[in-house]
Amino acid sequence: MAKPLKRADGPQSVPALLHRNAKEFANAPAYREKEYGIWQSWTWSQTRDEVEALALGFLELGLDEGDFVAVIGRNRPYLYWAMIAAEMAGAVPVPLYQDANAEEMAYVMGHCGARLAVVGDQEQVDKIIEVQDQLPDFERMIYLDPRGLRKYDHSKLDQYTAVQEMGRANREKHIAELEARQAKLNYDSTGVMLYTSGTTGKPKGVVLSNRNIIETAKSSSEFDNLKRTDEILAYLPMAWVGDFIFSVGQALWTGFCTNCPESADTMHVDLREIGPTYYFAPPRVFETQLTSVMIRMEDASRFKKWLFDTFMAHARKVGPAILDGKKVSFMDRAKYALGELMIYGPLKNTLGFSRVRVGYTAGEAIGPEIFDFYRSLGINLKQLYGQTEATVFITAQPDGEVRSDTVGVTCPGVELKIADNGEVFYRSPGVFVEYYKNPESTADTKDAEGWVATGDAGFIEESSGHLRIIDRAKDVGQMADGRLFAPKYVENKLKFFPNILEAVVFGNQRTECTAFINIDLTAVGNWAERNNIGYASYQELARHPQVMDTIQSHVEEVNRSVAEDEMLSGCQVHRFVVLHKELDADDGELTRTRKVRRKIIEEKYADIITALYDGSKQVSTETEVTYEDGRKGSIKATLEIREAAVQPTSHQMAAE
Amino acid sequence: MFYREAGDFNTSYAQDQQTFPIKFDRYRYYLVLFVAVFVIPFMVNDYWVNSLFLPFLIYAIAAIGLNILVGYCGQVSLGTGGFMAVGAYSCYKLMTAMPDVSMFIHILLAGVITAAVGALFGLPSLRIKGFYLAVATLAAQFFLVWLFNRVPWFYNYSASGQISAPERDTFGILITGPNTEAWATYMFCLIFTVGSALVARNLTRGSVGRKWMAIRDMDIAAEIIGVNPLRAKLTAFAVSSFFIGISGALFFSIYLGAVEVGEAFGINKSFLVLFMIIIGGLGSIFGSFAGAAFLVLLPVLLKIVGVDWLGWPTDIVAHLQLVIVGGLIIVFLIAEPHGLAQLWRVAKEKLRLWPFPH
Amino acid sequence: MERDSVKDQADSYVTDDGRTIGPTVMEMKNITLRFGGVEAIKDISFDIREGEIRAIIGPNGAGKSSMLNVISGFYVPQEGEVWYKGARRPPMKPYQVAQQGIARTFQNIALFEGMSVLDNVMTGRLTQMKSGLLAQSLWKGKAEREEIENREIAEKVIDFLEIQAIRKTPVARLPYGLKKRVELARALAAEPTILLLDEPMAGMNVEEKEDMSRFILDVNDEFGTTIALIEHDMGVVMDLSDRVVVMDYGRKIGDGSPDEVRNNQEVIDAYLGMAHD
Amino acid sequence: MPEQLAFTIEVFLNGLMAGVLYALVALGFVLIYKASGIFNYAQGVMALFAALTLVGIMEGQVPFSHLINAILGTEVHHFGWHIPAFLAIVLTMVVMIVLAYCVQRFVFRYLVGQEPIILFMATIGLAYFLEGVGDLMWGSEIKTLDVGLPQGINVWIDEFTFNATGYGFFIDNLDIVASIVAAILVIGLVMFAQYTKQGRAMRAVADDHQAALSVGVSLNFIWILVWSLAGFVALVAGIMWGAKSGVQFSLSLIALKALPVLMLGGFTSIPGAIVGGLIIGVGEKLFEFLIGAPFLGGATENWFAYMLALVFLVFRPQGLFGEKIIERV
Repeated sequence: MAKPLKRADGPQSVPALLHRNAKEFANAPAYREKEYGIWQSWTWSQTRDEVEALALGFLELGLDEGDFVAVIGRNRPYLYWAMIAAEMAGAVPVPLYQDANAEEMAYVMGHCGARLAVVGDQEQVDKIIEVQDQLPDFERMIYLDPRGLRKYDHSKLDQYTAVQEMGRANREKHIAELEARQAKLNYDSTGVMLYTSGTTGKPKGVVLSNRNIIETAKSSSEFDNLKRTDEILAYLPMAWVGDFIFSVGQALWTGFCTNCPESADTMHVDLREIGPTYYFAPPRVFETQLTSVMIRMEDASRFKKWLFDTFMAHARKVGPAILDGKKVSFMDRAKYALGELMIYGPLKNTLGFSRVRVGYTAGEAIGPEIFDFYRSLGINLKQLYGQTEATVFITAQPDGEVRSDTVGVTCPGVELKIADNGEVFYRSPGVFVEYYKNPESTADTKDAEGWVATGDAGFIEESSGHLRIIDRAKDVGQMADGRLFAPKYVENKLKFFPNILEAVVFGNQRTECTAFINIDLTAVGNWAERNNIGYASYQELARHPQVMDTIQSHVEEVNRSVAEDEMLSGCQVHRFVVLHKELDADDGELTRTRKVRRKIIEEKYADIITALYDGSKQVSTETEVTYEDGRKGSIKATLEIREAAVQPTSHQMAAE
Repeated sequence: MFYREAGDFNTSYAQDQQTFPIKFDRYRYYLVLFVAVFVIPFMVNDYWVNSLFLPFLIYAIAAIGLNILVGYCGQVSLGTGGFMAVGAYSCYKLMTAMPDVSMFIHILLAGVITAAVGALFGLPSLRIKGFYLAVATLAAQFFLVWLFNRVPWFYNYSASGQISAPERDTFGILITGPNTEAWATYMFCLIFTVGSALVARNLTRGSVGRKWMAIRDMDIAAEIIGVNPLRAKLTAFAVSSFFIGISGALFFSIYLGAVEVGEAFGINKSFLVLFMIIIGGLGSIFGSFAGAAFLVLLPVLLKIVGVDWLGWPTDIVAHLQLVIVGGLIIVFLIAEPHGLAQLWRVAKEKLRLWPFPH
Repeated sequence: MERDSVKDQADSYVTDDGRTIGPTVMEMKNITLRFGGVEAIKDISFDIREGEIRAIIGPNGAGKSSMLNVISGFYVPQEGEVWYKGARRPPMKPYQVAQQGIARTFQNIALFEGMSVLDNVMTGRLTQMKSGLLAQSLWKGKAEREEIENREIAEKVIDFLEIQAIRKTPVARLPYGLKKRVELARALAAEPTILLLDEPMAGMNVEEKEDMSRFILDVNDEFGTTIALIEHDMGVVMDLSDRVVVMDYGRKIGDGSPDEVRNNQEVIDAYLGMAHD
Repeated sequence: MPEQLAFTIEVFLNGLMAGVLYALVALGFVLIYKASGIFNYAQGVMALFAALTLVGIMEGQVPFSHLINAILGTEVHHFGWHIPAFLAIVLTMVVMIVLAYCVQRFVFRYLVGQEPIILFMATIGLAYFLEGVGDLMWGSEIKTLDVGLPQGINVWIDEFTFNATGYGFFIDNLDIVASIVAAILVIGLVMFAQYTKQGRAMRAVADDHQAALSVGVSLNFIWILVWSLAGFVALVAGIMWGAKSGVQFSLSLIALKALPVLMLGGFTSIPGAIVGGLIIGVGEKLFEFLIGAPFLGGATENWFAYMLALVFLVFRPQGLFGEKIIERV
C-alpha cells in the first residue's frame, strides 16, 4: 500500500480538531450565518463552547456512545455543531436530506436506529412525528426554530438552545464523562455516517472513520493549499459527503470559515456578499447561472452587448491560457486586462466569484463551453472525481492542467487501477469502513486489499495521465453487434446544449441507440418568448415543431462528435422523443442528486421505448405524476418520434 | 462597473448602518475629504476661494439646513434669507460685543440663536400645512429683514445701516476682515461644512430623522404611531435654522465682510437656496452639496462664456441666467423631482449591476 | 344578553387550543360619538381581555372604524369612558395613546412611502427611542447603541413576518399584499399591549387572506399580544377571534363567542338585511 | 373734527383703494387655484411682464433687441412707430393669451396630479423664467407707462373735504380710477364665473375634475382660459401699478402683497379675496400710520400683512371663507 494506515500524529478526531482550532486560532471566524440582516459570526473558541454545551446537553438527555443522531435541515452552523457535538459525545452523526419525504426518512432513521434527531424547523418536526411510531429506537427531537411549535407536545421535544442551557447547567455533572468519551476517540472510531442516495435500491449507510475524514481533508487541503483565511459558502445538502468534507472536514483541518446563507432563495445574494474564495458547485448550477447571464445580457443596451461579446470572445481565446500561466502575447494580455476592468471583473463581482481561488465542479460531466466560460473569466474552476465511499477525493485536476473532458490525476495517497471491463478501482486512506448493517454490499464494493469499485468505466489518458470517465460501469453495455454502449457519455454531450435539461439514451443489446429528451424550460421558454411563441405548459412547448427541429439539430451534432470517437461511434442516436414531462426525483425517476434512474425509467416508459424501435411515427402514452404536495395525477400525451441523421461508421473493431 | 462588492459583507448592525456601507463609496468619500483638506488649500488663490469655494461651502450648509426642513420633514419654508440674516446679525453682535472670543464660538452661537428664532416661527406649522405654511414663512422673511433694517441696535447704529465684520482670528490666524489668507477662510468654512454634513447625516439616519420623514410622508399616520407632531416639526425648524444661521454668519463674516440686509438676505436668497435643494435633490445630503455646487458654478460659467468669450453685456447674461435657472427648476420638477441626487443614485445602481442592464 | 357567557365571569381562562386569556385590559363604557348631527356610535360598551383576539364586525358603515379610532385616540367621543389597564383614560392625543402601548394598522395602507421597509418597521420603535438631539447628532455612543438595540427587535419582527428579502426595498415599490404585511410589522415592532387591526384582509385574494390570518394567529400565539380587529367579512373573523362584537348602524347588536354571535337573531338579520360584498 | 381723525380717515380711504388693487391681484390667484389647484406665485411677474410688453408695443420696441444686437452686432432698437394705448392693450392681451397657452402646454400639462407644493415651486421657477424673458425682450431699465389715465390730486375731493372738515384729503385720481376699474373687474369676473357657460365649466372643474371631465368639459381648455384670465388681471394690475410708479422689477412684488390676502381670505373663495384685500389694504395703512411710523421706524407695510395673516391663520387655518378641513384616517 502506498500509505500505511498507521496512527498519524496530530489530532485523531473531528472534536480534537475543533479543540486544536479553539486553541490555536481562537478568535478567527469559524462559522457565519446571514440572519436578522447581518452575518452573525462565531469564532473558533465560541464554536467550541457552543458545541461543548450541546454535547453536554446530549449527555444530559442520556445519549450513549455508539448511538446515532440524525441531523436534518438546511445548512446552518447549529446543525454542523450538532454533528460535531454528537461525535464528542461518542455518538455517530447521520445527516439526512432535508427534502427527503417522510418514508425516506423513516427508512434511514429506522435503519441506523437513531435515538435523537436535531432538526431545523416545524416542517422537519412534522415529518418525523408522522413516522415516529415506525421508529422503535427513536426518543427525542431537538429543534432550532421554535416558530409554530409552541403548542406541540414537548414531552419528546426540546429547543436547541434549551438543550445547550441544560448542558451548561449540568457541566460539572457531565464534563468528566464527556472528556473521557472524547479521549477514547481515535483514527478508527466512526466520524460520520452518510447515506448514499443509491441510483438503485434502498440507500446504504456509508460509515466514515476519523481517519477517512481527517486524512482526506488533510491531503486535499494541501493539494489546493487551502488557507485559514479562505471562505466557503455552505449551501449544498448537508447529507452529501462533499458538503461534510468541505464544511466540516477541511474547514476544521485548515480552520477556514464556513458561511451559511439566510435561506435557499437568498442564496445568490448571500454568495455575492460573502464572495467565497473556495467554491464548489455541481455542473448544473454553473449551467443555469450561465444561461441566466446570457438571458440577462440579451436585453442589455447595444453598446454593452457589443462590449460583452467582443471581450468574451477575447477571453475565450486567451483567458484559460493566462489562467494556466502559459505564455500569452503582451497585446493579448493588455486587452485581457482591459476586459477584466470592463467586463470580467464586474461580471465575476455580480456573480460573487471575484475572490474564488479554487473552484470545483463534480458529480456530472460539465459542458466544455460552460467550463471554458468560467475559466476564461479567470475563475480557477476545476473538476474532481470522487464518491462517498472515498470520502470524496479520488482524482482532481491540479492547477495548470485543467480540461473539461478529464477528471484529473489521482489525489495524494490514492491508487487507481482499471479493470478489463474498463471499471475504475481505487484505494486510499479515504476508503470507507463499511456499509452499515450491510456486509454483503460492503464485500461487493470493497475487496480484501481495500480496493473499491467505483462502478464507473473509464481509462487513463496516455498523453496526460489524467483519468477520463466514460460512464457508469453497469450502464456501459454492448450493443447487439458487440460495439461498446456508453449512454452517459452521449447523454452528457446532449445535455451540454442549454436547450436540453435531461437525456436518457437506450441501446443496450440493441442494434441502434435511441433517446428520451427533456427540454430546459428556462432556456427554451425564453427562446419562445423572444420569438413570441405562446405556450401554456412544458408539455405544449415540448411538442412545438420548431423546438423539435432545434433538438433534432442538436442530436445530429452530437452524433457527429460521437462518430469521431472510435470506441463509441456505435452510440449515435438514431431516433428520439421529447418527453411530455420533466423527469423528477419525486416520481423516483432521478435520485435526489438528480442522477438518472435508468431501470425505473425503462420500466415506466416501456411503451415509448418499444415505439422507438418498432418504427412507428408517434406514440400515445399516459404517465402518473406526483405533485409537490404529494398528490398523484396522470398526464396523457401523444409524442412525435423523430429520426436523426447518423454518421456512417466502420464495424470492423466491433468484435473485441 | 467599478464596484467590487463580493466579499464586502457586514457582521454587525454598526457596519450595516454606516453612511457608506459599500467599501468603494467609502474610499471615494475619504479621497474627496483628503483632497479637500490636504490638496486644495495649497492651490487656491483669492479668486478661486471667493468666487467658488466659499460660496459653495457656505451655501452647502444653508442647503443642508433647508433640506432638513423641506426634504426630510416636508415643511416648505421661504424664510431662509431671513434666518440667514439672523445668523449674520447675531454673529455681528457677538463679534463686536466679545472681541476676544474665538470665531468658532461666535458662529456656533449664531447658529443656536437662529435655531431659537426658527423654532419660534415654526410654531404655526402645527396648524398650517402645505403652501399655506410656505407663505406664512414669508412673514419671517419680511419681518426679520425689516427688523434688521429698522432697528439701529442690530447694526450698532452705524451711519450706513450696514454691518461690516471687524478683523477676528482663531488660533492666531486671521479669518475675517480685509487681510485674510485665502486658505484660512477656506479651511474655516470647510470645517463647518463637513461638520454640518456629518451632524445632518447622523440626525437623519436616526430616530429624529425617521420622525421627520414620517411627518413628511403621512403626518396623521405618524401621529398615530406615536410621533409628537409639534415636537418633530419644531426640532426640524430648529435644526434647520441652526445650520442656516451658521451659513448666514459665515456668509457675512467670512465671505462678504459687509452686508446690507435687504441686499444680501432678501427673498431671492430664500429662493436661491430652495432652488439648490430642488435641483440637488430633496431629502438628500449629497443633493444639498450638488445643488449648491450647481447654482454656484452656473453664474460663473455663464459669465465666462457670455461676457468673457462672447463679449455680451453683463445685464443680458444676468437675464439669461434667470431664464436658465427658472427653466431648470421647471424641468427638474417635471423630469426628476428628486434632483441630481436621484440621477446620481440611478447611475450608481447601473454601475453596480454592470454589465447587466437590471 | 351579551354579558351572559361564562367567560365573562371567570377572571382568566384557558382556550381549547391552550392559550391563556387574562383579565380585562381595556373597557369601553357607553361610548357615543357624533359628527355634527350624525351619531356614528351610539352608547356602546364592551371589553377587551388580555391575550385574546377580539373582533368588531358589522356591515360597512356600521361604525367599526370610528370605534377603532376612538380606541386609538384619533376621535374623542362626546360621551362615555375608555378604561385602560384598570384606570380611566383621560382624553389624550393619538401619539400619547400610542406611547401607552396601543399600535394599529390602517384599512387603506398608511405606510411611509418615502422610506425603506426597514425604516418603516423602525418607525414602530420610535416610542421606545429616547436619545436626545445632541446624542444623535454625535451618533457614536448612546444614539448608536440605542439604534442597534431597536434594530435587533425590528429584525426579529422582520424575520417573523418573513419579509427579510425586501428589507431594504422602498415600500413604494411593494405590491399591496406585502405592504399590508409591512404595516403589520411596523405595528408589531412597537411591542404593543393591544394591537388594533383595521380590516387586515381588505382587498386581499384568498391566499393573501390565509397568510394574513396565519400571521395574526401566530402573533397572538408567539407574543401573546392582545389583538382587536375590525372586519366586515364575517367568515374570516369567526375562525380567528375568541370573542366578537357586532355593530350595526352605530349600535351594538351582539357580543360573545363566534358561535353565540352566529346564532344571534339580530345579527343574522343585520347581515341578511344588508347588501353584503 | 380733530385733525387726527381726519388723517385717519384719509389713510383709511387710501388703504381701501390699495386694498381693491390687492383684491384684484388676489383674484388672479384664486381663479387659477380654484380651477387647477395651482398656487401661481408668478402672478406678480406676469403683471410686470404684461406692463413691459404693453410699454414695448406702444413704443414699438424690437423684442430681444439687446440680445440680437449682442449676438449679431447689429444696432436695432425701435421699429419707429407708436401704437395707441387701446390697440396696444389688445395686442398685449393677445400676448398674454399666448403665454397662458404656452404655460399650460409646456409646463403644467406635465405636472397634472402633482402635490400642490410641487406646483407652487414650479410657479416660482416660472416667475424667474418670465422675469428673465421679460428683461431680455424689453430691457430691464425703468420705463414710464402712460395710457392716459388721470393723475395727480383730485381737486374736488380736496375742496369738498376741506370745506367739510377743514382739512383737504389728498387722494390721487389714479387711485380712484384704479379702484373703480378694479371694482368693475372684480364684479365682471364674479359675473363671468357665475353666469357664462365657460365660467360655470370653470367652477365645475374647481369642484370636481372627474365630474367635470365626465360631462365633457375640456380641462385643457379651462386651464388655458383661467391662465388667460389671470393674464388679463395681471395686465390690468400692471397698468395701474405701472402708471403709478413706473414699470420696474418692484412691480412683480405686488404678488407678495396678494399672498397674505389669500391666506386671510382663503385660496378658494372669491369674496374672501375681496374682503381680505380690503382688510389688508386698510389694515397695513392704518398700522403704519398709527403705530409703524411713529413707534417702529416705519416701512411696516413690508411685513404687516404677513404677520396679520400668520396670526390669523394660527387660529383659523382654512382662512376667512375657506371650508373647514376634517381629517380622516
